[in-house]
Amino acid sequence: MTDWPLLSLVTFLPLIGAAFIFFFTQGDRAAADRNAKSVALMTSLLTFLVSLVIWANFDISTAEFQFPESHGWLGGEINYRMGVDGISLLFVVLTAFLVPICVLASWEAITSRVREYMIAFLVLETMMIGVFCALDFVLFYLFFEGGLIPMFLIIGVWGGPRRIYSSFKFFLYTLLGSVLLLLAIIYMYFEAGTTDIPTLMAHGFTAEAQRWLWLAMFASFAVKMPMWPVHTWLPDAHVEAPTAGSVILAGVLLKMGGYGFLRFSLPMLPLASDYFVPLIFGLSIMAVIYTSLVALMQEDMKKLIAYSSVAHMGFVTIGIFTFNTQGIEGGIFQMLSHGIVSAALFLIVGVVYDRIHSRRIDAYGGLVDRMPIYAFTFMVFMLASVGLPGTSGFVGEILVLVGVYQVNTWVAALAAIGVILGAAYMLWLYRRTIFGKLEKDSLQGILDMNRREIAFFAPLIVMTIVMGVYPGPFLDVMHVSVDNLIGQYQAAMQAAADGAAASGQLAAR
Amino acid sequence: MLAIFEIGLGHYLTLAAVLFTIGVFGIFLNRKNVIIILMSIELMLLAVNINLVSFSAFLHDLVGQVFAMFVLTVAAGEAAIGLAILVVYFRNRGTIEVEDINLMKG
Amino acid sequence: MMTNAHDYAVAAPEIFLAAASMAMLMIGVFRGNGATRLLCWLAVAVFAVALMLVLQAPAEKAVTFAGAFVTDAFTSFVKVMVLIASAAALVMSLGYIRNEGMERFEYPVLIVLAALGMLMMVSANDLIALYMGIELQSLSLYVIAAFKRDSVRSTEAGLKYFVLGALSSGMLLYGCSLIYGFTGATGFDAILAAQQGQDHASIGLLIGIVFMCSGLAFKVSAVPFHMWTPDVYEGAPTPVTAFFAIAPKIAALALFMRALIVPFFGIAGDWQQILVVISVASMLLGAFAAIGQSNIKRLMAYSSIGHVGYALIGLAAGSAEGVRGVLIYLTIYLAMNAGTFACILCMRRKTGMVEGIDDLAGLAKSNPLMAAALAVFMFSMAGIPPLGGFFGKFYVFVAAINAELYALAVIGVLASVVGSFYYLRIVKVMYFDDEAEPFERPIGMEMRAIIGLTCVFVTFFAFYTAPFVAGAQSAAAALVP
Amino acid sequence: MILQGLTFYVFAAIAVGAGVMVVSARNPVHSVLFLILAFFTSAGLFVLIGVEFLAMVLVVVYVGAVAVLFLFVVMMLDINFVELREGFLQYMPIGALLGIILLVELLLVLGTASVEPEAMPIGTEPIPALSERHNTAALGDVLYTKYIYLFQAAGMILLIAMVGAIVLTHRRRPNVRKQVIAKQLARRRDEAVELKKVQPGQGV
Amino acid sequence: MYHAIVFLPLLAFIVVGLFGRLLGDRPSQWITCGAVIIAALLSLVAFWQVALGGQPLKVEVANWIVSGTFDVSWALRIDQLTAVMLVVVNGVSALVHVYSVGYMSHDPHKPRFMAYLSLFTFAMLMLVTADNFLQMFFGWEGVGLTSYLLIGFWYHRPSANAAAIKAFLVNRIGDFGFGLGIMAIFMVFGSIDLDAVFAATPGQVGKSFEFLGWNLDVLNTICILLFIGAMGKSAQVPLHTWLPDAMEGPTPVSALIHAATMVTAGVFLVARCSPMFEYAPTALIVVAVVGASTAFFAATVGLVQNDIKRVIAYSTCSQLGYMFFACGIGAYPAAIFHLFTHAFFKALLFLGSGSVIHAMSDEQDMRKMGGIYKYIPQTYGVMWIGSLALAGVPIFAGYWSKDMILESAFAAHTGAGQYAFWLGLAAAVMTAFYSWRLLFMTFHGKPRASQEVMSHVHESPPSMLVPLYFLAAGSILSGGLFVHFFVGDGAAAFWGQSILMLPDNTVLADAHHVPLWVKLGPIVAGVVGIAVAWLFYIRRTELPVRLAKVHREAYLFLLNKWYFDELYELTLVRPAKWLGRVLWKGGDGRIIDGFGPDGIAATVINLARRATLLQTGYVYHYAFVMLIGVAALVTWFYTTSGGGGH
Repeated sequence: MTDWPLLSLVTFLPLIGAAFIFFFTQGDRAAADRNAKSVALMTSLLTFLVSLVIWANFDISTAEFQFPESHGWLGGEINYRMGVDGISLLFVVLTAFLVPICVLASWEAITSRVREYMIAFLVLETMMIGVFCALDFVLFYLFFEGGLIPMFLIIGVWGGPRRIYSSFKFFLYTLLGSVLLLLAIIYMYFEAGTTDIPTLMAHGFTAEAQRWLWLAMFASFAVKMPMWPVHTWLPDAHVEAPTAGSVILAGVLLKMGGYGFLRFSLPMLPLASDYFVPLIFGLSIMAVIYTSLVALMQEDMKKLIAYSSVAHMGFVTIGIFTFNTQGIEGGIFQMLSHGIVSAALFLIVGVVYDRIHSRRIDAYGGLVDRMPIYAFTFMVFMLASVGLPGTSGFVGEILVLVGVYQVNTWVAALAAIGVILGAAYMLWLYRRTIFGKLEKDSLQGILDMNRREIAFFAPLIVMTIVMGVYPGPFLDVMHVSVDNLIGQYQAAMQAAADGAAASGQLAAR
Repeated sequence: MLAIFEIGLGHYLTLAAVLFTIGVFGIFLNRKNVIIILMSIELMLLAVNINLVSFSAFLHDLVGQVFAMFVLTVAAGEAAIGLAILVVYFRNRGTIEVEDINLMKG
Repeated sequence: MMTNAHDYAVAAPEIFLAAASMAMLMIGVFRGNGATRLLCWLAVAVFAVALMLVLQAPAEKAVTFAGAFVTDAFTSFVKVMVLIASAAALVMSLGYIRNEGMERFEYPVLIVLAALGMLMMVSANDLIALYMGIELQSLSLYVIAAFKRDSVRSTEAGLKYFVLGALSSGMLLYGCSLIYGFTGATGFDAILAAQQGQDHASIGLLIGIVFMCSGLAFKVSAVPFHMWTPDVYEGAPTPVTAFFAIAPKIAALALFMRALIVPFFGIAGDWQQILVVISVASMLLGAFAAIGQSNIKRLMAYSSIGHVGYALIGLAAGSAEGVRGVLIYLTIYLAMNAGTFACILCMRRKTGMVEGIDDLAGLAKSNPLMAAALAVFMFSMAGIPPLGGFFGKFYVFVAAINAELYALAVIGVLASVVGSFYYLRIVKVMYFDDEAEPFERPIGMEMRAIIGLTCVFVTFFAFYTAPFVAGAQSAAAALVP
Repeated sequence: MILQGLTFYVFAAIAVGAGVMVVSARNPVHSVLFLILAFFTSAGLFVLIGVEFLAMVLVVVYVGAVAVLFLFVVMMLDINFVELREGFLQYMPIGALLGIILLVELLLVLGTASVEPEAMPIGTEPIPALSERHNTAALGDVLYTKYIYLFQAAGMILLIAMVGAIVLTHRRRPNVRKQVIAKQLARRRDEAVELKKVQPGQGV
Repeated sequence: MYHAIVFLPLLAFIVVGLFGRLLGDRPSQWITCGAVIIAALLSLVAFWQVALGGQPLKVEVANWIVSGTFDVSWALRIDQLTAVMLVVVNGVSALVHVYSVGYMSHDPHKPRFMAYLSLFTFAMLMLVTADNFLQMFFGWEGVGLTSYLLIGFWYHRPSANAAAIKAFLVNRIGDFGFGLGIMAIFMVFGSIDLDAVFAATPGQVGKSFEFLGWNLDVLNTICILLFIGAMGKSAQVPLHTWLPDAMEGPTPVSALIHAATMVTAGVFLVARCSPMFEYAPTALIVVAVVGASTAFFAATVGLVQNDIKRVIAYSTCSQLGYMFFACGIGAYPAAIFHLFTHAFFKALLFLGSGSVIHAMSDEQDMRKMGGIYKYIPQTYGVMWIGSLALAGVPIFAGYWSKDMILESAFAAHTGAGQYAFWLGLAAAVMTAFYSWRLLFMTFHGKPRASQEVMSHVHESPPSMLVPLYFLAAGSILSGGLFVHFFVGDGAAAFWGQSILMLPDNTVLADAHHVPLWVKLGPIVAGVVGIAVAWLFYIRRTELPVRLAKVHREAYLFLLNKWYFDELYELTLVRPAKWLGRVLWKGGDGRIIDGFGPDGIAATVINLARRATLLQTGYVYHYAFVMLIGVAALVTWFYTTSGGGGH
C-alpha cells in the first residue's frame, strides 16, 4: 500500500477532477452545472478518503518523512519530492476535510459559472495539499504561490460588491511577501546546493545569512498568516469572498504561514528564529490584543470573524516560537482547530447571508426564534472560538499559553488578556445576531438550516468537540516530529553557543 | 608651433566626435521637419565612417575600410527606406513637421 | 582564407532563407497579391525547413566566413526560437491581413528577410556581421511597421521606429568604431585576444561599449532606449506588433549576450554595471508605466519592456547561469507573448479590430476558453507559479543571486509585484466586469491552434522544465567560456 | 607636413561648419546642399590619409545618389519652411548642455587617443604598402573572399531597401488607364467588332 | 457508580438537548430530573462510602491532553471534600430540577431549560471531581458557560443578555488569573495533577521565580493567581458585579448556580488547594481581607436593594465573603461547612422568593409587594426558616457554621483575623437586618401591588413546594447534624487527606476556646439586626425614608452598589470600545492601510501616471532620453575610471 504514490495521488486527484469537469461537463447549462457539482463533490470526498488512508498508514513513532516520493524535476538538485511528517500530515487531512464541505456549502449559493467555480476550487485544493506534501523548497513555493490564482478568481468572480479591491489586495499583498521568500530559496539553493527540505534542515547557515533569510521568509509567512501589521488584506478578502472562499481562506490558506514557520524558519534558521523571538512575540501580542479590540467594534459579521482569525493566528505564532513541546504542539493544534472553527463560523455567516444577503450584524437579531438549530450550531463554534474547555479551541490555546508561560510570562499574560477580549466580541456578536427579539421584517420568514446545511455542519461540530475532549489522536501524530524539531533547534543553539565559547576562548588567548 | 600641424589619430577622432554630436543635436533639437533628422543621421554615419577610416589608416588595418564600405552601403539603403516611410507618412498626414508626429503617446 | 563547401553548410539555414526569400519574391511578382496567402504558408514551410536545418547542425562550435559567422548550441537554441516565433507571427497574420486589406505578397517576404537578419544576428561573431544582421532585420521591420501604408498610425509608427532606429544604429556604429579602434579588431574572438593580459578596459573602449550597448539596448527596448516601443507597438498592425514583440527581441537579446560575453568576458565587471542600470530601469518602468494604459497593445509594449528588464538580469550576472536564465526566460516569453497576441488578434467586432483593455470586459462569459487562455498568459507573465513565467523569472533570479546581485534581485521581485497589478487588471476585466459586446466568432483554426498550444505549453511547463533547462544549460555553456 | 596639417584643418572646419548648417539651415534644400558639402570635404580628408576608394564611393554613392535622393524628396514633398513655434526652445539649454557634456567627454578621451599597430592582434588584415597594391585593389582582394558573407548580406539589405521602398510608395491607381502593348497586339477583330442583325424598323 | 454520578447529567443533557423538541416537554423533564435524582441518590451513597467511610478513591476515565511533559487526563477524584460537594451539588440540583418543572410550567422552552440545568450539573460535577487543575478549569469554564446560558435564558430581554455576557466576561477575568496560576503551577511543578503538585509543594517553600518582570515568591504568587479565579467565580470584590445582574435568569437558576453551587466553586478551589495555601501566608492574608471586605461590602449594599432577588444575591455575595475569610484564616473546614449549610438555606431563600415571584405574576420589586403572607403561608413559612438560618439564629444551620467562622477569625489572633472578625460581625448585623427587611416588606404591611395582581396571588404547586420542604429541612438540620464531622472533634478524621492544615494551624481547635462574648456576638448581632428591621418596617415605616433623605449621599452610594459598575464602564468598557474604534478606523484604516497597501497603491498609480507622461509622443523627446542614457553612462564611466585614462 505504501508503495503507491499516495501523496501525489492525494495532491493531484482534485486536479484530475477539475480536468474532468473541464472536458466532460458540457452541454445544457443546468445539467452541466449539476454534473460539475457532483464531480467536484465526489472528487473531494475521494481525496478526503485518500488522506484518511494516509493517516491510517502513518507511523507515529518516527520523525522521518513518510510516503516519500522523489523524481528528477528541474535538474540540478531541485527534485520533485513529496513526503509528510507529523507536522504536515494533519494539514493535509484538514484540507481534504474542508473542501467537500466547501463544495456542499456552495451547492446553492453559487449560481453563476458553476463549472468554473468548481474547477477553481479543485485546483486550489491541489495547490493547498501540495504545499503540505512538498519536500522540495521550490516545489513548495510552486504550490504556495499557485494557490493565489484560483483564490484570486474565487474572490473576484464570485465575491461581494468590493470584490475587486479585495481580490487585488489579497493577491498583491501575499505576492509581495512571497517573492522575497523566493529569493531566500534561491540563496539557500546556492549555499546548500539543493532545495531538498530535509537536507536544508540539516544544513547550517551562518548566523548572518540566517537573519536575512529569516526576514525574507518572515515577509512571506507573516503576510500569509497574517500577522499584525500586515493583516489588513484579510478582513477585506474575507468579507468579499464567497462563503466557501472565506472558509478555505481561514481554514487552510492562513495555515500555510504557520506551517512555513514550522517547516522552514525554525529548523533551517534556528539561530535567527531565536534572535527574532522578541519581534514575533511583540507582533503576535499586538495582533492578539489589537485585533481583538478592533473586532469588538465591527459591524460586519465576516469582518469580525476575520479579525478574530488574526488574533487566533497570533496565538499560533506565539506558540511556534516558544521552542518547547507544548507551545509548538499547541500552535499546530490551534491551527487545526482554527481551521475547523473559523471555517465553520464563516459557514455560519454564509447560512444567513444566503437567506438575507446581508452580513451586517444589525440586520439580524432574535434568530433563535426562527432558527434554533442554527443558533445551536453557532453557539458551539462561538464557544470553540472563545476557547471554552471541551472544544478544540481550548486545547490549542492552553497548550500555547502553557508553552509560552515557560518562556515569557508577560507574553502569556497579555495573550491571556486576548482570550478575555475574544470572549467579549464573540459573545457580543452572538447576542446581537441570535438573541433579542426578532423584530426585523426581513427575518420574519427566515428558515432554519436545511438538511444539506446540517450535513456539512455535523462533521464540523463533531470534530470541534472530539478535538476538544479527546485530542489524543491528533497530538500523537505530531509528538515525535515536534520533539525532533525541538531537538534540532536545541542542538543548533548548543552548537552556536559552543562556537561562541570557542571563539571567545580564542580571542582570550 | 609645428606640433599642431602634426595630424594624428586624435584629430580625426575629434572631428568625428564633433560631427557625431552635431548629428545627435540635429535629431533632438530639430523642430522643423523629419527630413532634417534623416540628414542628421547621415551626418552621424559620416562621423562613424571617419572614425573607421582613420582607425584603419592609423592601425594599418584594412578591416576598418571594409567596415566603412558596408556602412555606406547600408546607409544608402537606410536612406531609401527612410525616405519611403517619410513619403507615405506625408501622404497620410500631409505634413512631416516633427511637432505633428505625436498621434500616439502615453 | 578561401571558403569551401563545408563553410557554406554551416550557414545552411541562412542561405536557404535568403534563397527562399528571393524565390518567394519571384512568385509574388508573377502571381500578384492574390498569392499572399500561399506565400504565407510557403514562408511557414520555409521556416520549418530552416528549423530542420538548424536542428541537424552539429552542436559543437563551428566558425566560418573568416570568423564572422559562428554556430554552436547557443545559436541553435536561439535560432529555433526565432524561427518558431516568426512562423507563429506569420500564421497569426493570416486572418488579419485578409480582413484589413493588407494582402500584399511582400509581407511574408519581408518577414522571411527579417528572420534572415535575425539568424545572422544570432550567428554574428564579428562587429560588422553584427551590424549587417541588425540592419537586415531592422530595415525589414521598419517597412512592415509602416506596412499598412494608408493608416496614419501605422506610418507614424514606421516613421518613429525608423528615426529612432537609425539614431540607435548610429550610436551602435559609433561604439563599434571605437571598439575597433581601441582593440584593432572586429572579430569577437580577436577582440577578446586583444585584451589579453588587461584586467581593465581603457576608457575609450568602455565608451565604445557604452555606445554599442545603447544601440543593442534599443533593439531589445530596454530603458532608457525603449521610448519607441509603446508607440510602435500601438501603431503597427497587430500581427506585426506580435512579431516585433517576440522574434526580434529574442534575436537581439541573443546578440546582446554574445556581443558582451564573448569579446568582453575579461572586463565583465565593467559592462555589468551598464546592464544592472538598464535592467533595473526597465523592470521598474515596465511595471509602472503599464499600469496607466488602456490600449492592450501599448500595455504589451510596456510589459515587454519589463520582461526585457528581467531577461537582462541574467545577462547582468554575466555567467553561464545567467545566460541559461535568459534563454529559459525567452522560451517562455515566446510562448506567452505568442499566445497573448493571438488572443489580441481575436479581439474583433463587426466594426473592426478593437484594442482597448475595456473591450475585453466579460470575456469570461462570452468566450470562456479564450478568457481562460488569456488569464493563463497574464498570470504567467506576472510570474505566478506553477505557470511557465515563474520559471523564467526563477532562473534569472537564480543567476542574479549566484552573482551576488542581491539588490538587483530584490528590486526585480518587487517590480514583479507591481507589474502583476496590471496583468491582474486584465484578468479582472475579463472575469469580474460586466459583459461588453462579444467579439466576432468564429476564430480561425490557426488562431485556436496557436492559443491552445501556447496555453498548454505555459500551463504545464512545470512538468517538462528539465529538458529546456538542460538545453539552455548546454547552450549557455557554449557561449560562456 | 604643414600642408597636410593645413589641409586637414581647412577640410575639417568646412565639414563641421557644413554639419552645423545642415541642422540649422531654415530651408531644407540648403540643408541638403550643406550635407553634400560635408560629404565632399570628408572625401577630401579620406584622400588625405590614403583611403582613396572610400573617398570615391563617398562622392559617387553619397553625393551622387543619396543626397540627390534627399533633394528629390524635399522637392517632391514641397515642404514649406515654418518658423519655430513658441516654447520649443525651453528645453534647449538642458539638451545643449547635455550634448556638450557628452562631446567634451568624448573629446577628452578621444582627442588624445593613439594606437600602436604593433600591439594589435594578428589575424587582422594589414594594409599592403601602396607600392604593392592599390587601395582599391586591396579592398577588392578581401571584399569578395574574406568578406563574401557580408558582401552578400549587403546585397540582401539593398534588396530589402528596394522592396521596402516599392511596397511603401508604389501605388496602383485603379482609375488610371495604362497602355498594355501585349494586350493591344493580342486583340483580334472578332473581339472588337460585333455584328448585329438589325431588324428593319426596330433600330439596334 | 462514580461515572454515573458525573455522566448521568451529561447524558440527560445530550438526550434532551439534541432531541428535546422531538421528545416533548414532559419526557424531557422526566429524563433530566430522573438522571439528576439518581445522581443525587448515588451521591449520598458516595458520601456514605467516601466521607463517612473515609475511603477516597480515583477513577481514571481517559487521557486528555498529552504534550511532552504536559500530561492531563480525564479522571474523577472522589475524596471527602468531593463527596461533600457531590451531595451539595447533586442534592440541590435535583431539588432545583424538580422545582423547575413547576416554576417553568408556562415557559415554551422547557426542554432547553432542563437540558441546560443538567449540563450545568455535569460541569459542576467535573469541577468538584477534578483530579487536576485543567479538568477543574474545564468544569470551571463549563459552569461559567451554563451560567451564561441560563442567565440569558430569556433571550428576548436585552437586560438578560447583557447580564449573561457580563457574567461570562467577568468570570473570564477571574479565569485569566486561574489560567495563569495553572501555567505557573505547570512551570514550577512540571505537572498539574493535584497529588503531584501537593506532594511537591513543601519543596517550593521560600523559592521565588520571575513573573511579569518581578521576582516573586512561588507559592504566594500561584495561590493569589488561583484566588483571582476564585474571586471571579465566587463574586468577590471587585469581581462581584456580575452576580446581582445574574438575577435576570430564572429563579431556579439563581438558586442552583448563583447561591448553592457555582458561586461556591471558588471556596471549593481554595479548600481544595489548602495544601498550597497553607504554605502561602501572604496569599491567605489576601484571601481573608478580600473575603471580609466582600462580606461587609455586599451586606451594606444589600441593605437598600429593592429587588427581592438582588437582596438575596448580595446576601450570597456576603456569605461567600464569610467563607473566604474563613479560608483565609486557615479554617477551611469551617468554610466548607458554611458552604454546605449555606447551600441549603440560600437555595431555600431563592426558591422561596421564586415562589413569591411566581405568586406575584413575575413581580420582583419588593416595593410592590407586601401583605401576602396570608395567601402563601407555606412559602412564608419556609422563607422564615431560610432567613433564620441566614441570620445565624441558633439551632438553624447557619448558626453553626457562621458562628464557627467568626470564632475562628477571632481565634486566629492575626491582623487579618481581627479585621475579618469585626467586619464579619458588622455584616452579621446587616444580614439579619436585610433578611427581615425582605420578609417584612414582602409579606407584611399593606399590599402595595395592584388589585389584579393581588387577585392572582396563589400558593405554588407541589412540585415547587416539595423541594422547598426538603431544603427547609436541610436549613434546619444540616448544621447541628454535621457540625461534629465538619468542624468538630471528628473533623480531622472526617476530612482525612482532602484538606491540609499544618500542625501549627490550630484555628479550629482554638475557636472552641474563645471568650464568651465572641461566642455570643453573632447571636446578638442577629437579634439586633432583626430588631432594627422590625423597627423600620413594621413599627416606624417612615424611618427608612427619613434616613435615606438625611443621608442621601450614603443612600445613593449604597443603592448604586458603591458605583462599581459605573467605574468599570468608565475605566474599562468605554476605553476598550474607544480603543477598538480608534485602532480600526485609525490604526487599520488610516495608518496601516493608508501607508501600507492603499498608500503604496496610490503612490504606484501616481508614479505610473508620471511614467506615462514621459511618453510625450515626440520623437525628439525620445531621442533626448536616449541621449540622456548614453551621456549618463559615459559620464559614469568617465568619472569612475579616473577620466581620460588610457
